[in-house]
Amino acid sequence: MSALFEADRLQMRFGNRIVLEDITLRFGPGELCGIMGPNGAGKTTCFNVLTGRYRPSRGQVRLDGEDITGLRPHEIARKGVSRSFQIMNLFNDFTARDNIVTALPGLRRRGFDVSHAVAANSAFADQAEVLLERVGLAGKGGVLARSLSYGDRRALEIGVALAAAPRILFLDEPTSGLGSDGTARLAALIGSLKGQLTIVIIEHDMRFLFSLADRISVIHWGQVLAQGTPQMLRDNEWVRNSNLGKLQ
Amino acid sequence: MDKDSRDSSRLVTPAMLGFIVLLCTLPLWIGKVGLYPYLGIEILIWALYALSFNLLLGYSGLPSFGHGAYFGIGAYAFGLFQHNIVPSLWLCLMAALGAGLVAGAMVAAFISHRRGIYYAFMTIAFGQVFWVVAIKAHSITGGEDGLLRIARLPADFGFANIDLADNTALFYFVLAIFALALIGLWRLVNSPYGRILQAIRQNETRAAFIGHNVWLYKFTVFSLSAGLSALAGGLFAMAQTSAFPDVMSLHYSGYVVMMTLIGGGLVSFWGPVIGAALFLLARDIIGAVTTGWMLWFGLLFMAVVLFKPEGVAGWWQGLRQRTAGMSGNATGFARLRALLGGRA
Amino acid sequence: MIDLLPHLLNGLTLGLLFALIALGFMLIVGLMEQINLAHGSLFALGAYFSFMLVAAHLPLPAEWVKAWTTIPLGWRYVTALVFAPLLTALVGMLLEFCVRRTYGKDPLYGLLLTFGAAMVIEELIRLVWGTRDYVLPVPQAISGGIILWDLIWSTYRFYAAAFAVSAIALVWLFIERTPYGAIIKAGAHDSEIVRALGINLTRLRMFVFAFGALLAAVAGIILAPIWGIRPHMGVDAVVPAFLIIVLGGVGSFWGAVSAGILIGMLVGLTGAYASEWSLLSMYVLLIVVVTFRARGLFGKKSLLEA
Amino acid sequence: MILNISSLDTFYGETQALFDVSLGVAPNEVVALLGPNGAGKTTTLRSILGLTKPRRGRVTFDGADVTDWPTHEIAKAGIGWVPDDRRLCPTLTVARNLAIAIKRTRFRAWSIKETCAIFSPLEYLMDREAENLSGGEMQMVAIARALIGSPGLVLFDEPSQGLAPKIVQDVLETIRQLKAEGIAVLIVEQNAETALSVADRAYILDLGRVVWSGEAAALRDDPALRRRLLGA
Amino acid sequence: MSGPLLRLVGLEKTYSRGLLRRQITFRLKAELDLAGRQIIGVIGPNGAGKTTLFEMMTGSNRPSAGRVLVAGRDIHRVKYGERDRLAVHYHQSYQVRRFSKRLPSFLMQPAGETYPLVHLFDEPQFNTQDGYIGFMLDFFHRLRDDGRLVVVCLHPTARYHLQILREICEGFLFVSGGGVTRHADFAGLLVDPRVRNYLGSGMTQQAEALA
Amino acid sequence: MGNGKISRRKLIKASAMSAALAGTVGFFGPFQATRVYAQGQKKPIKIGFTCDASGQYGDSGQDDLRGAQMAIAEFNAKGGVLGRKIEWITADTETNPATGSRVAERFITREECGFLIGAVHSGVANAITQVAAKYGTLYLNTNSSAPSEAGENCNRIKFVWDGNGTNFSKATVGNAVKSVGKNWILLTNDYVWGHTTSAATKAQVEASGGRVVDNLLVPQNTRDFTSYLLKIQQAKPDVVATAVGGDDIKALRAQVAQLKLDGKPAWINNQQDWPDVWGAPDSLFGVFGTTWYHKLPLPGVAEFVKKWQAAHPNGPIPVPGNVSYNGYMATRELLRAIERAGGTNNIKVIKELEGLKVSAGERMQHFDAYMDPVTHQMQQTIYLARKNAKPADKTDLYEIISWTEPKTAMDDGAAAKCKLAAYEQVPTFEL
Repeated sequence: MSALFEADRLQMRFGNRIVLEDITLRFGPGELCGIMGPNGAGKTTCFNVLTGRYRPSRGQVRLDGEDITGLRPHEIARKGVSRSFQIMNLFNDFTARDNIVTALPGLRRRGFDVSHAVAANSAFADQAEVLLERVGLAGKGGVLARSLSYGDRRALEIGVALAAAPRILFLDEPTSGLGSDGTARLAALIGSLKGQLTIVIIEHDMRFLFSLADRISVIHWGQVLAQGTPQMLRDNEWVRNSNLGKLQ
Repeated sequence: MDKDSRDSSRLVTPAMLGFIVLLCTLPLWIGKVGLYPYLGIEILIWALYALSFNLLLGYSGLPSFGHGAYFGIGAYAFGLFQHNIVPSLWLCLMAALGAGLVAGAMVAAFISHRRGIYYAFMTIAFGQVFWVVAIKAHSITGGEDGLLRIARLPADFGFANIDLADNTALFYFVLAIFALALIGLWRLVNSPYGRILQAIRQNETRAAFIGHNVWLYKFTVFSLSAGLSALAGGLFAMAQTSAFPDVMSLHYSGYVVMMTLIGGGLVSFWGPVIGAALFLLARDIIGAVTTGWMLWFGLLFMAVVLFKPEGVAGWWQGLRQRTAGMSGNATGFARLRALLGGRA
Repeated sequence: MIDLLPHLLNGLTLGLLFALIALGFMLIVGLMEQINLAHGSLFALGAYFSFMLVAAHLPLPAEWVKAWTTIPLGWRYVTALVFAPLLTALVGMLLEFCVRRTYGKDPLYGLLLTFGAAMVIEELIRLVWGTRDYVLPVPQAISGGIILWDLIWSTYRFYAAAFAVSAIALVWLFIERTPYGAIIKAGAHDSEIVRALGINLTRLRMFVFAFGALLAAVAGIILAPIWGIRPHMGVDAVVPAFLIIVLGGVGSFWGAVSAGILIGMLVGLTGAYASEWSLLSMYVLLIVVVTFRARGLFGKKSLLEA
Repeated sequence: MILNISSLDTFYGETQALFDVSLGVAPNEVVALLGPNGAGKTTTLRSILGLTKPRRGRVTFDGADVTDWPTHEIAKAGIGWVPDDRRLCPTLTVARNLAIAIKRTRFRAWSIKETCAIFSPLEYLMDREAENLSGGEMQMVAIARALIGSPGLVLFDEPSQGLAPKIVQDVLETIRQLKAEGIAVLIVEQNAETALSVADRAYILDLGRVVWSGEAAALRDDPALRRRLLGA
Repeated sequence: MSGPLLRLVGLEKTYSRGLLRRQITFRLKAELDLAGRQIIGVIGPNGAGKTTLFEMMTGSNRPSAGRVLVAGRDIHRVKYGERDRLAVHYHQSYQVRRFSKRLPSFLMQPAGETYPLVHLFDEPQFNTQDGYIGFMLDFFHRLRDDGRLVVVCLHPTARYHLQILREICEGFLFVSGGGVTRHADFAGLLVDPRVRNYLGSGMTQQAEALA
Repeated sequence: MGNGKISRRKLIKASAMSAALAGTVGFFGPFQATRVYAQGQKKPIKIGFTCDASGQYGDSGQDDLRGAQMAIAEFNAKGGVLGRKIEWITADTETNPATGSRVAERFITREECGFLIGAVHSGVANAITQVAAKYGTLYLNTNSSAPSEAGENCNRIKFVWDGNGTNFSKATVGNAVKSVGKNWILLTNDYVWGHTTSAATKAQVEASGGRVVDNLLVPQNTRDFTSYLLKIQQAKPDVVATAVGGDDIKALRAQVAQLKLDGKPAWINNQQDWPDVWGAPDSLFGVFGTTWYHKLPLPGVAEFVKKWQAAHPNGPIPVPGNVSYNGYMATRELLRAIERAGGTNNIKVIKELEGLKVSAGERMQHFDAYMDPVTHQMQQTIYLARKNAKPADKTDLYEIISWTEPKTAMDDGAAAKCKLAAYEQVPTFEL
């Protein structure tokens, strides 16, 4: 399977401190990949390097064979890489609809266009409505992002990431802070997206991850400790003896 | 479509139209309420300045605390162009706008990767540099004595040539430019460009990760704001028939921040206009009674920062919402917080 | 070289005075992450309070004032040096009471609030003492000149520089050697643990703010005989203080001291050799330094940046 | 019960970290709070101290409802805290780190000397800056600091982390001594074995909820139960 | 590759204080040769200098005397930015220390490697509940099988710590009293009275049961 | 052209014609037309005082006002001018040109003042002049002593009442070169007033056979002069001539006094304004110029001081100084000029003022004074003073050491620089 997105031997240091040592990852088209690891293992830093927030000290990131290492976040985003954030990063003073509209590639392309008002463009509103419905926020388009419930905000977070029409979507702990109902709703949402685009998820909730992911990478000390299907990972003896092994 | 989005897609909103029509009648009654036409000119100019400043503070969340520099640069550019190159109104105004754009772009190139307090620090430092240069370069700017004998050039429309020496005529001319700027800015803030600026204010990181070139937006909006401030400065030079360095000082740069905040620039397009009018009227009216008017204005400003960062416009909005049975908003605090960039 | 020496020495003393001005500002920025733009106004207040005491312009019954003037100037000066900063510290506490509401919010709040406060204090000064300027009388012992290398040097400047050095040293000792200093330092580093150790952070912050105000006032008293006392002297103080902090790096004690000396040297030398540039030089230095070192010379990452 | 928390719901911003957590600690009692990474153990301690105010539920300590007290008042009522990341002020010496913690409460006052007697290396570390200590040394200082504040209840967050086995025994011994003196101890550990060796009772948290509570001995002596609840 | 992968030659580090009368407050000496393709366990009391030793091995803390050779290269003469290509130190986040640099990087040697030869794990957190231990141990083995030298420093405070050490380590270092003692195997380790003292009675018993 | 009415009519006609010729559209007719008021004869005459109450020259501005008020009170006491009462208003110009412009606009357009009085800061004075010129309103610059005020920035509607830098230089320099020494250093505030003043001094020094060793430029807002003082000490000049103003001179004075440098070299300070001196009498040093002193041994001075003190019993300054004196003199001469002109027609009043001659007695100075019709500057006696070693009372700070005739002190370069607009170009009015 040819990889859509590849990270090749990434290393990232902040001063003396090595956060990523040697990360090699491959995500195929339509794959749903999970990334797990203990706290402070470098998962989020890994996302940040993959999506251009930081430039890696060494190594290469490729999208569809094209080297995108060291490009700035907006350049990478424009190539079809989208992400959500662990700590929610919404436009709080915008309505849910406006949050989505702001991320539409159509708006981005007309970023320096001042000849017309956003509100006058019904195509934007229509696209936003479709996306809102897709993430389960139909009818809530007019609510300020800050006034949405927590679960809705999580959904909107994904909606904004989706609005950029990505080829690959990185989700950083999408279930954090959600109760079991919220997690189930999110699992359904992500499940519905599966296969349509490549999705990479950092997750602490193992049940969630193991039930959804095609492949999982375990990251610790800035390295990929293990990689494989959920079943393969569960075969580890220590895993079987731990909480993780008791999942099912 | 609700009223807000209907308004935002309009080129001219009913409120704007009403406001401009009201202003058109101003020379007829301003004397009757104890004021004078020149004050009207000054309010319009400062409102234009505050509006362009609010493009940064309110819309993009960029705290520029040395903005007087560009206002001053515009004034000098207007005068110098008139004295040394061509005494044509249109070209002089273009020169003011251009000088502001260039100076703004120069500074923006240095600071557009920053945000929050450090952004503020750098804008202050650059503002001071321009101010010092304006005082020092007295062979060009006239230093403290100011650049004098700037003429109120006639407005040449080709078919007609209107003399602007009279305050009322100048008032209508400034009003025309103000109205154009008002319409332009309204369209700007509601266009995709303005939308993205607001997104950057609320969350710079997210804006970058959905593909917007944050640096470029910050750069362009700073330049644009500096350019428009300079245009206002050019009009000010025309109103005063001279240009002085004082408006470039830290104090005056602070005044425009005060106007914008007190008026409610953080939550409303109209905030800076309200603030500028309030500031200048208070100065004229209270200033006639006591020389310590700044004391009261300073206290008002402190109270606004502490209790009502949404300013007058926010207070008005809250009042309207309360009467409409909605809960008051607390977005001013959130917006002020968002000025630092995303640490909501 | 021989010509240069006096200017270097002058730059150094000037720098020490700048550092003294910045000291209180630095303390509040470093320990509370609050930009106190009213620092200059507190500086001015210190000067005015001391003038009131030294020159016996007191709002008291005439006979009391008369009795006060019989006390020798030296003693009045010393009294002023003690009480004027304390009075200013009270004002500082009052200010902190307002600023308190902005903790945990964007530092921009504090900046705007103290900008307003600066304006209010300056206007109050105008209201109370008028716009005219005053000269702070100083005791005989520290006025006059000393002849050194064929040049007359102002005794007061040596006194002021020595005072600045000892004030810097005292503040340093206070922070480094006393339990209060330890609490302040720990509080700046990690406010949570300090609270969990049973220390009242609200009081601590008020104390630090008052202490910063006190230092501003001390600087005001020391600078008053050199700069003169006038309502807008605050602006003359807060701008360099602000520059020094940004240049030295927010939160760095020695950063502030060395930036103060650096700016003093620069202003002193440009004053002597390229006088028309002396005012501009410090801004240019700041822009150059901050362009290459975003956090100033010795700055650490702080809350103030996002 | 000297400490009683009931039905605590705690949030970080919008994220709920504790769901309806209740527990109690009696004087002369050591209670262990166990659970995997991210279960909410540290959050529980923060809620007790008022560092992260619970949105719902009450915390009472020593007979007073301290839920709405400011943190320093709660600490002054007699709660000592050994945070998991030690949180010493790096630029202060050990002696000064300890000095700022001295406070009077209604409980017994520990002297610096006494704490040095527990951790013998402390004596030599007194004038070292905290940033130059090794992890284990920092941990000793952090524990000593909590004791110096004359606590009636000590909250230990991962006390064994980074300590040599012998020192861990010393810490456990200290905990027993505290208990003997009538001081309550709440100990958070990932290393269940260590905690259970001193604990009287235990609570197990998972995903912000109490999933099990009971006698520590039950967990200690029943490997199957332990395995079921805690793994390995 | 000839010879041992990691050589500590006359390595010594002293810290002292006092301006006039220098008083040595800390001293650590080490003379060691360690081959690649093995996992070494390191134990020792708090403050004995394990972290300092690791820092010297990775070239971040300059020794007072002696040299650290990784694959024959003196790591302290390798460019600062490339030292981690020879030896890398995985430490806990709150222990980051800064060290001064003496020479500019361009005067130094390149590392000549792309992936570190020596991996030093400083107190890795082993949590039995989340199941990551298995992946970690697999990883150690993978590194070893790849010819690298893996050094794991751990305070065995629970039974399974001892188990892990016994299971994966092919040699032990005991850092204590200013020196480094080498033990070939787990049983040998337990013979050392200083080690027994370090472990305390409880842990010693458990260790003996395992051995 | 003696008749203002004719000129006005002519003007309107001319502008209307030119408008027609150019095919332009005037929105609102030439304002001259709107500014003609056929008012009743008994309407009060209104004067606007553009005096700083805050900012750098707040004190001076208020002292200026005190003198002017006294003049008005005198006239009102005897029934006003031409039977019309005199009203006055004031507003704070904040030592700020932008505010000055606005206040001037307000006074002229809103308050319908035909006459503006007051200025200390040359920037503010220029701003007001520009506004006043637009309306033809008369403006009396009482206390701004930049030579440019009566030079390149002169105006038909503006009259300057203070002695300027050049006057003072001319009065002091020649004498000092002869009696003190030939090596001079100039200490110059780095802005227009400083530069023009220093240039005048330099010319005088060189003309008298002296040599300017160095000209040290002091940026405005310099608070610390030590580096300049060190340079001066190193250069060892005979005389230091300063052109340092405002707050800066106060700081400089304090520092020179501190250093006890006030003995040698000799210091020549251009001018010292009384409100500045009153705050800091201890730091007076060197030789300096003034136009008036309240203890001049001339007839009328003592009475004037008494009257002034009666009018302002609790003022911050106990005696009138040169600033208050200038305010008084300017206002009095304006009112007299209106009286002579027989009305408030601005052109007529301008012409009266241009021909103004004031006897020494009226002026309370040693020599007769006159208004220079070419530069619109009052040519008057220039006094040299130094600190009084044996003061008679608390206010006796000066020792007047010499006085110079107006002719000698006159700035002969000014006439060439000053281009007054023709009367026809001045909008006329009668209020």
